[in-house]
Amino acid sequence: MIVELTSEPIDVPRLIAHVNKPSNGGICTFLGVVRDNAEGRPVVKLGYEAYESMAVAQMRAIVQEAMQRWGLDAVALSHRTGELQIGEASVAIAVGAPHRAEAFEACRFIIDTLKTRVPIWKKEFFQDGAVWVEPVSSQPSPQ
Amino acid sequence: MIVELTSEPIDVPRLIAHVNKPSNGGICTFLGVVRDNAEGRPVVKLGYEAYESMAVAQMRAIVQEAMQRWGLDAVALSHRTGELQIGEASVAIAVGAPHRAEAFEACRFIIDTLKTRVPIWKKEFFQDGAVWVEPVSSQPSPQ
Amino acid sequence: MRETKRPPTAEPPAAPAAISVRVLFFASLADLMGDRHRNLDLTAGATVSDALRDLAQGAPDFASRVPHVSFAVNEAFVAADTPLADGDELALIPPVSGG
Amino acid sequence: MRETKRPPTAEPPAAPAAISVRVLFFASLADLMGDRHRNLDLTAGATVSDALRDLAQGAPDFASRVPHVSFAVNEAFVAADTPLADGDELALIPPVSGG
Repeated sequence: MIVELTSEPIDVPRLIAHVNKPSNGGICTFLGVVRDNAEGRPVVKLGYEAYESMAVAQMRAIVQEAMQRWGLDAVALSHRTGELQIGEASVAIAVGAPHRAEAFEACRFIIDTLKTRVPIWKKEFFQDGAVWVEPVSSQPSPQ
Repeated sequence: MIVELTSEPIDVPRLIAHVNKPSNGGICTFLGVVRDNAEGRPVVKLGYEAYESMAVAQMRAIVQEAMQRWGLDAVALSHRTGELQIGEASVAIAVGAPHRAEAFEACRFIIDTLKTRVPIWKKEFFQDGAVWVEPVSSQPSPQ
Repeated sequence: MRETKRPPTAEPPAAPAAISVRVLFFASLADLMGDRHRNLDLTAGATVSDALRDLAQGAPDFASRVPHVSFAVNEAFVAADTPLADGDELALIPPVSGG
Repeated sequence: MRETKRPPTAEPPAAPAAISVRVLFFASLADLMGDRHRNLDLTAGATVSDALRDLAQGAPDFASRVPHVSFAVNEAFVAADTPLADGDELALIPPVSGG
């Protein structure tokens, strides 16, 4: 299992290689990349801040839940921190599974769950200012 | 759009780069990789044969259908031919979309549909022989 | 994408007494037929099914495979009762297993 | 994964009259509070809510943010009525937006 926060560009081939085990027939990968706009408003760059120790613990818990639920032996999850330019990956997930259904479902579960309860925050920089993104729907709660 | 058959190893970063447009926020990738077994029986290597001209035309039609259905501007699809070793990618799909739901759904649609109607055949090589894989469920029909 | 590649007919010609089609075999069917393609002469108006009947002669195991085979004429999937034209490329497509 | 990092209590001590917790602020809350952390002295038995009440003093916009904030004690999400212990790390977590 790879679970990491990194201030360096994410090495996607390394994540894919990590989950490419001989028993796996399918690998699903998801990359979140920095878009040039936020609901139409031009974005200059993004910044990501994390409560690092807890973020890694939550990411690990999510990956472990996915591995158990879909019977996986290989998952990699990397999230960037700091400043990112348009087109850079902010998050990368790679899931290997014997068959493709499990790979797709687990990969989707990981990104969806990450967005609801991993303490990481995104700041959008516009030409005339910056805002922290705080989705109304994504408020973590005790579990 | 990248749609190709290739006898060389698939360059996955090139496919991802192709769909990493500034307007896209999510990239979903699927790789089919050569497993070391077929329903438990050890596999030595695989061979892929294609009706090349028709396979490319069908792949292009599937990609175009996905791009129209999910409103995408960038999809890459590459399929190997010839002999492949354990761990090599036989097929790679990269789908970029403004949001992740479309990226996941279109990527899944492309691999599922490819497996039902693109004229490509897989030969499994075991230690004591080889067989063409012919799934009973995947017989293309006129459309 | 699926247009057929039949030669243009500038003037309505008299129906030819015979047509020639090129048949392609793949994967297990290439193994069975011992070749990857064959030129087949058929009477005018012959369908895919007629071609299959011809191919079955001299290939005892061929007929039993036909229910599992799909057909493409000039790279478009067609039904078995589709008429063939001179110069058509008829591909016999065993169950596919790409991906 | 979620074990709390409270110091081991070799012998049952008398309840301290006061506890000290370290509060962490992130993202918009760090901007609002003008800092990324603060040490807070509370009476024994104080809960997360009690800590929030203290923090609201001198930060006029803080109280209106509280309904949108989640709480973690020693890296595990907790409810607002959770009692705090001496040495706890209390993180105030605005709506997350990673990914």
